[in-house]
Amino acid sequence: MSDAKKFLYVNRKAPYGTIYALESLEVVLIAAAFEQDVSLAFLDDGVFQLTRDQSTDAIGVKNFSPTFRALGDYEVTKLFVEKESLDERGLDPSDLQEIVWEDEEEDWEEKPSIRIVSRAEMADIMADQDVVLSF
Amino acid sequence: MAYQVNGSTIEADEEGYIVNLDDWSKELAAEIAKAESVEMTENHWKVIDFLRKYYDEFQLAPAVRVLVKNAKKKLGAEIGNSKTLEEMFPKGAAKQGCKIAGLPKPTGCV
Amino acid sequence: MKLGIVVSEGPYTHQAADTAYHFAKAALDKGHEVPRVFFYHDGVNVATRLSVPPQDERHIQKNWTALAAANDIDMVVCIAAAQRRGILDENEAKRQGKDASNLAEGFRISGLGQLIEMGIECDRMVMFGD
Amino acid sequence: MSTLHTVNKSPFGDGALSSCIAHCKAGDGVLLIEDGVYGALAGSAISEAVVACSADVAFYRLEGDVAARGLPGAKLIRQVKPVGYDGFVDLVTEYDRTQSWL
Repeated sequence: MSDAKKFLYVNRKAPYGTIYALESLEVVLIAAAFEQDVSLAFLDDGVFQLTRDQSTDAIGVKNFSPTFRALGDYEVTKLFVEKESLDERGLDPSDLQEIVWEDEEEDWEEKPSIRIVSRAEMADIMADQDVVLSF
Repeated sequence: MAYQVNGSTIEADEEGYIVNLDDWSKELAAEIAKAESVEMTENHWKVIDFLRKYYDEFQLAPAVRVLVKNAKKKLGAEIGNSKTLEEMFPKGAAKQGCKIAGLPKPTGCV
Repeated sequence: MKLGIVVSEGPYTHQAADTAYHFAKAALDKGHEVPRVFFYHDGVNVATRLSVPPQDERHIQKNWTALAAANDIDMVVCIAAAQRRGILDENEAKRQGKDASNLAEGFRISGLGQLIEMGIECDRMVMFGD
Repeated sequence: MSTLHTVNKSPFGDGALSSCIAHCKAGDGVLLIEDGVYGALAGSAISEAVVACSADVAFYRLEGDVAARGLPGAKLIRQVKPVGYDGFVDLVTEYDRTQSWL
């Protein structure tokens, strides 16, 4: 992994109103095959992508929120969510769906993929990347 | 193109993927497999069942390496290895498996 | 330096495809390489050859086609995004059973892997969108 | 290791510039392009935040976009420096990475 680049996928938009969230997820699923160091950032309205209980039957649009739970299978295990963005929107980490990955090295122990970080930590994460893609 | 199942016609695209995912049934899967020259064994059905459950849970047809990894865990190493899966589905376990399982056509993204 | 460019918004509605074009030109003028431009989201609509803007407006697709031809730029249109929005080359039109194709010269349809590859191989990547 | 941020939306209808400023680090650069150039207006609701941030972050405005929108030079924040497309390219190469606040 030493020559792997660090890729950060920045999600700042809410789902369904526009297609960016869905097409961002499609990029991440493909990116996972390239053995780079992949992280996802959710801030501003992007935190709305991860809320529980999304049900799209009435709007006739595909519900892609369950797909986030498959990311662990794709070895995408770092989903950074900004605490201030949640706070500003009256959300709490418990309003987000649970997303886990199985650690092969620890007997497939399930570990949380969502990591709540402060705005300052998010800035550090952004500054630590080789490539930043925004959606 | 189309498949005939129990006297009804099921619409499919040029490559044999069914157009309406709700049309899927085991009888239809058997017809698709026949058209693909895949002889369905018990193990084939296990993989098809796994693919449908995976799609139900995640709204996603798994990439082939994810299929192999999960099949190993859920169905055992005997089926869950890329060599066996390739032999079972010569045109690609993810691609051909998904076609028979009635999942969306992969967009061919990589 | 190798500069990769992503255009992720549609032409005419949004300025992104224009800004990206001026940026690419300026980069090439300065002697940098622009090996690839990747079109995603509504950005794939830049690649239709059926666009007919009024004569007193810029022709975004033709500008890109000319720039790419003169500078050997690989212009890649994301297949998944293109299929949703009805941008097809001849092969795809046949594969999908459609009666026409509309991909302009100089563009090619390929997968998202080309975007990741560009990120790996370029020294910098710049995204233009909304 | 520093970042060039690009912002292409007016700060008066969108939070991109505020969010960008909140995530900038000392030594970073912020380039205002397209409708983002409205963020260069002095005496606006956001100009104080821009001026305060410009103490350790370099601000730039894409001149073509400023001219297209008829923003009077006298009304622009003096710390936001003008660049052309060639200057845009230089900034991209001088900073280690580019992050677009789309």
